[in-house]
Amino acid sequence: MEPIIKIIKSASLATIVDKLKGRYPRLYAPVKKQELVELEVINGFNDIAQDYLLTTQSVKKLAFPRVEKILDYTLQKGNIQQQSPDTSNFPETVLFGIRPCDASGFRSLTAIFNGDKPDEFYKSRYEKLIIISFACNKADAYCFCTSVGGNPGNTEGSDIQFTPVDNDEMLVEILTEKGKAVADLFSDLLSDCDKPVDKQAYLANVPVVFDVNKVIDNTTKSFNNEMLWINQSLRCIGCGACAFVCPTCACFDIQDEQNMKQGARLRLWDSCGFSLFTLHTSGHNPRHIQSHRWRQRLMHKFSYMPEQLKVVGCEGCGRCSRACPVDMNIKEHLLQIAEL
Amino acid sequence: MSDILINKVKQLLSDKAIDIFIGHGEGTGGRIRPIFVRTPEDAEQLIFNENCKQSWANYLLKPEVKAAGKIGMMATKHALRAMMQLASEFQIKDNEVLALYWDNNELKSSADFKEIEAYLASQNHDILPHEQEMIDKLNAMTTQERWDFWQKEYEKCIKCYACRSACPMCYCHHCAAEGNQPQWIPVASHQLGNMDWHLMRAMHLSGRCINCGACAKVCPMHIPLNLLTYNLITPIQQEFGAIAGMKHDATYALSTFKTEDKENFIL
Amino acid sequence: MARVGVFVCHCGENISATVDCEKVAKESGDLNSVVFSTDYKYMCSDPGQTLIKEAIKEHKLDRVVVAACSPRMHEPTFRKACSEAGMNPYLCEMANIREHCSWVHPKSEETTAKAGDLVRTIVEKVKKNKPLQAIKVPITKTAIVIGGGVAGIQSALDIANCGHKVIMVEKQPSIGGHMSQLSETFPTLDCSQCILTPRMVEVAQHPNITLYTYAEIESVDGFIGNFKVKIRRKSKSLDENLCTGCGLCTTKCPKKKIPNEFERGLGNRTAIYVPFPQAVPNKPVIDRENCNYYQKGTCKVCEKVCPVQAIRFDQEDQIIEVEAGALVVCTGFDVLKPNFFPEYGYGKYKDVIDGLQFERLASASGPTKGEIRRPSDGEIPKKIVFIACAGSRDPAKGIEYCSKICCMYTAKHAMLYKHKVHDGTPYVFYMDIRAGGKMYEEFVRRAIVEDDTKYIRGRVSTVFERNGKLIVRGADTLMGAQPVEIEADMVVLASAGVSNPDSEELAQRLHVSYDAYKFFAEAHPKLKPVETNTAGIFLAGACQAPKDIPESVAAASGAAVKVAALFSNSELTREPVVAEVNRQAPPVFSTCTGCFLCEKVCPYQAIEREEIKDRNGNVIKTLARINKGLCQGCGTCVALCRVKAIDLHGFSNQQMYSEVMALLNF
Amino acid sequence: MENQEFEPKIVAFVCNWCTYAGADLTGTSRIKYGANVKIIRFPCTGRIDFMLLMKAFENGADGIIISGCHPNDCHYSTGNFHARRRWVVFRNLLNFSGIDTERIQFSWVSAAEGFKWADVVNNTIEKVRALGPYENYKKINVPTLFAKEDNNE
Repeated sequence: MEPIIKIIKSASLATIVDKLKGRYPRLYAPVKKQELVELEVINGFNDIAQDYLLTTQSVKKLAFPRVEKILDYTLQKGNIQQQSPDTSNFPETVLFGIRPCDASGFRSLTAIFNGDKPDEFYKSRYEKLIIISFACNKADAYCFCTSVGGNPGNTEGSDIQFTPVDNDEMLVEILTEKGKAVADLFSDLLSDCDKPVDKQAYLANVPVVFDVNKVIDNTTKSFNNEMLWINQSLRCIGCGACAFVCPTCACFDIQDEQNMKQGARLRLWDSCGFSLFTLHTSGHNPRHIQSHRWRQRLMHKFSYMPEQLKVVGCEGCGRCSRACPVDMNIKEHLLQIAEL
Repeated sequence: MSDILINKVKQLLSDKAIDIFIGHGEGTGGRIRPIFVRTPEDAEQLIFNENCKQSWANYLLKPEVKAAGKIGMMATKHALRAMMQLASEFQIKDNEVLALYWDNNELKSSADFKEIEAYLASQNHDILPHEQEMIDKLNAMTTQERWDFWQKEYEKCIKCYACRSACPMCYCHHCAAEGNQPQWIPVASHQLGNMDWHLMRAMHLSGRCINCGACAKVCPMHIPLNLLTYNLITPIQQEFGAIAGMKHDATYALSTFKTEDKENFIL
Repeated sequence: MARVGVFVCHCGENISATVDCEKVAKESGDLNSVVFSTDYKYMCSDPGQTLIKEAIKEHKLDRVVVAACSPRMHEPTFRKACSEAGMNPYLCEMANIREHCSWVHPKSEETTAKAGDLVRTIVEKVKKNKPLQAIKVPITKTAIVIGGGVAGIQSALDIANCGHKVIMVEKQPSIGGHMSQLSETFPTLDCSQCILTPRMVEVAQHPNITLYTYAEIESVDGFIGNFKVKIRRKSKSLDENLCTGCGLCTTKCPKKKIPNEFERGLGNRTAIYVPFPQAVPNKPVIDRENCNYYQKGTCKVCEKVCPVQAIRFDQEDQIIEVEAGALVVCTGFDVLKPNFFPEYGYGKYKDVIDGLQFERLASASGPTKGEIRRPSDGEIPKKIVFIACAGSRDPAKGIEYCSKICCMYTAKHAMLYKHKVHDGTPYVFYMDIRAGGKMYEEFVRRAIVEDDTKYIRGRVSTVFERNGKLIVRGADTLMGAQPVEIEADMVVLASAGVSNPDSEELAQRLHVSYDAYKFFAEAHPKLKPVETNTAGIFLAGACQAPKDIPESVAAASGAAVKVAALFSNSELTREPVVAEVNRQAPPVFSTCTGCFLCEKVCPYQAIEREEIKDRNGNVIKTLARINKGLCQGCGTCVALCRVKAIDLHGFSNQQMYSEVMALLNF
Repeated sequence: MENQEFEPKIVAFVCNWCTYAGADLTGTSRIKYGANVKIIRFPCTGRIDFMLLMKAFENGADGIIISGCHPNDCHYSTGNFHARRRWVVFRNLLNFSGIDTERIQFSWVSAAEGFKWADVVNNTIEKVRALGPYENYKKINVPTLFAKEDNNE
């Protein structure tokens, strides 16, 4: 639908949150927890972090949880009962105050999960999400959304987007029908936008550092450039921090947890950075060293996904770089590849 | 300090005394990152200042680094202790790794375990005051309060295993957490899976932890994991007289015993 | 999928009295993988075992759980039965529903439920059992006999006569033990020396026996069939090969007033000495603590007089290492220390002596040449009081047991006394007379009737001196606890037999168990009386508990047979409960990291290093490997291994984990 | 039902040579003890993996008994000494993590101590009964026990 543009007083945000909370008990917003900013169910406006760049973890956990039960079973002799969780009953969930790069990240996840045959769990959860994003008015050295096709005011994936503008006012973009229905809850607080607002002027400045098409081309060509990958990943310690905070990483593991009488089949986050990710039962590991795993990570996002799913598997949020224990800055590495 | 270091490394590399040097470099936004120097020219990127407290000992066993040839390393006190502990577990040999370290503003280099041991013996290895304070604070709590404290921390864990990857002592190529015959530790990053993992790790590090703090520093969820292993350092020292990483030929505290070991808790 | 059979035993009514066995069997049938379950009156009986064997065949069982008594009792029985039915015996496990359930809980729903829990737990364990093959280890056909008393002598001769090599290690300068100190022996009154000495000589001359006297066990490593034993040969300060045993040195030695241990202090010896005239070997040793040369630096008289220059003052202890397949421990006993009885005046009054001292007085080769003369003045005592149970059966003194031999030797002493001092009167204070044994009761009767020994049933409360007489005050409980006072010339205490002072240390060195009194513990009090819990180490004689000569000899022969049986094969079959370090295909080879923290934890030094090499011989990895011959299966390394690279057959990680899960989840 | 006394679930990890045999002797001597203690047999206390203790609590044990040979009596001569050291450390860790070490009873029970075994068991039952069910573990979110509503995230 054609976006509806409105203006709202920043002071009204608390009222909006109250109204949303009244209608949607599962209202998630960034919450400050010591060093972390986490997306959590809030009780009221005061719970929301006042000053944050991004949540530490991405929002993907709301559609692709860390631990997702996909099957229940009971074990009785000669009688094994199975039951899948009812995916039609996931509650409606509002994500309030997330960033544009998070909202647009669902594009990659949707391409992966719903590509050929929709993944029931992901699909049902994602459909129940109402995404109210806040455009970014600041960025840091790790941000590079503009280099991968995004921008601080990107509305893709959002149902409503708020952008702080002058005079304690916020620009409200109602982007989807879903967004419109939600905005009706606080339509009394919205005023018409009498003059055109230059949204761009209020957004953070995120310079473009590389040409993403160059990255795509060069990555694809560099599969056999062993030294490139070794040198880039020499300091990689092979943890899963980057994959787990990434809004688009979608690899998972399936595990059964059971005791003698019952069990559950779980879908769990996994990471291609782990040495055991590709380990065969035979003992053979096709990606036996970390550089191969690092190559896989970049190839997947910048070669395979663009080729097969027609999306770049990166939103430029920079979370992986921030979370990396050894300061592997992906922006640097991509720039190096672009300049090959 | 950086200049002295750079010149030394340049010389070592041009003399072919080492093939690769692991040192501290400038990272993003003031962070320190490990850098790997293979040529005298690249040595210019090395820095050393008061922020360079990180130990890079966990790279000593990384296959790609080992494949580069003879390793030199800018070693903090903790990195040296990690080397000694690794040596006592037969993971590195005498004269295998050339360690550079500052001794009273003098840059020393040694690959000799005896020399390194002598240096370590002259240093203080206590955990930091604020860490001890935190441990004391936790120990002053009731059992239930401690349980609640840790459950809250474990809940944050996403099982990225950065703690394991950063730890110089977590070098097992097939961690018990990945053993599935039986599945000791639930793979899932749920409350139980997280708690099991952290307790197991702490137990496996008991008597081996060299209190470098890497596990906590790298945790993207800021869980104070180091407290779990640090808390065991004092009792192990007091009860068994053992400190990890001081001697290359030390006997592991839990590989041995004394007939008079404490048993006041046993009926 | 495993096919498990569950067999619930009633054990007559031992189990079924409190556990509903039928219900346990029926409910076990509902467990996953259980394809057959039944209950039966006596599973261990022939028909019971047949029932199991037939069920294995009929229901194609590949796992068996017998819910019955303790596996320590019948595990071998049922494993054998399963094996006979064509199943791997190690796929059979037992659930202990008798000792750990029916006998310790009242008849109730809970007791039945617990039995069910135990069965379920073992069913889950057995599902993870793997077929195991018994381990074969070679046997060194040499036995070490520790102790050269009558038991050691008997054992050594029996083993040697079977054609096997024996090494005898005796702590004292001569073999013979306590029996060589005795005058005559009950119930036949034959001379102890006369019957023992020829056997001592036989030991010394036997081509299969190597005798080390004045020697002790330094350490024992290894395991059944393959022990490595270090023996310390204490310096005798003598070249035994040169010494002819002429005895000149012992007569010339200036230190002549050293209390003679063999005579229990009733006689003296020199610093260089042979403990007794019939000693084997009959060659002297220098007691360095009492030797002028060693203490003061001058003397060397013995060296000067020795016609063959056999004295070696600079001789040092020698440690020799020997390999052996079995050990027989015959270290004997000790007699309770005299300071134990302040109320009896031992040590205070010279004429209060113990039984062994009396033996020396009565011995023809003793300090009095066999005449009963009291130590204080050499007078012949006219009245002797023998006090039985001096220390024994006295919980207040910490010795609850009966020393068993005292009743008999006290009767013998009374008899010997009467035979030598016809006008003397022997009194015996006793608690009970225990004379079970061939001709024993008759012997005691003879002492009472023929030799007129006055037996008074009652305890002696005190012994004190009055006008040169020893006043023994006690009570006659057969006369209504009437006080009795006897003016005696000598008092003989039948002191309790106790374990040797160093028995605990030796037990720890040998890795064998010992009881609260520090006597060595047999593997089973009835059925394995000469075995210890450590395979390949056997016991005989009074090191287990006080024993008389026939018993010691019988046990010694029993132990010898065990050794001979062990040596009858060239290989030994061992339980395959051993640890193993996993091995995988390259490039992993094993999950073992080669940290070798396990190396020091192993009590048996069973963990070795294996180098994995590439084609060019370069070492790729160094891994731990378990020596199956040395491993005893304690599993301490398994629990220590961080990566779980080591596992223990029979008690594997999977098995133990399954047990915990099964026990708690239902 | 509500008035009924709480019957704790207690798992006993014991070595084969001393405590298991001691418990056999308790049986042979017909000494009674509570039926809520169930024994798992290990070759040696040295074999007892601390992970198994964690699993026991996780799977609903309210208390744990660990028992083996007295010092110097180990069938394998030193397994119990090694185990003892591990327990010193493990107890410390558990305590620091807020796990109630009061619920774990360590003891030495020899093959001759049938009475002691019954005492250890009965005292532990009493102690754990007084402490009540181990609720902390029962409250932990385990997927197999996830409630019907959506707990995932």
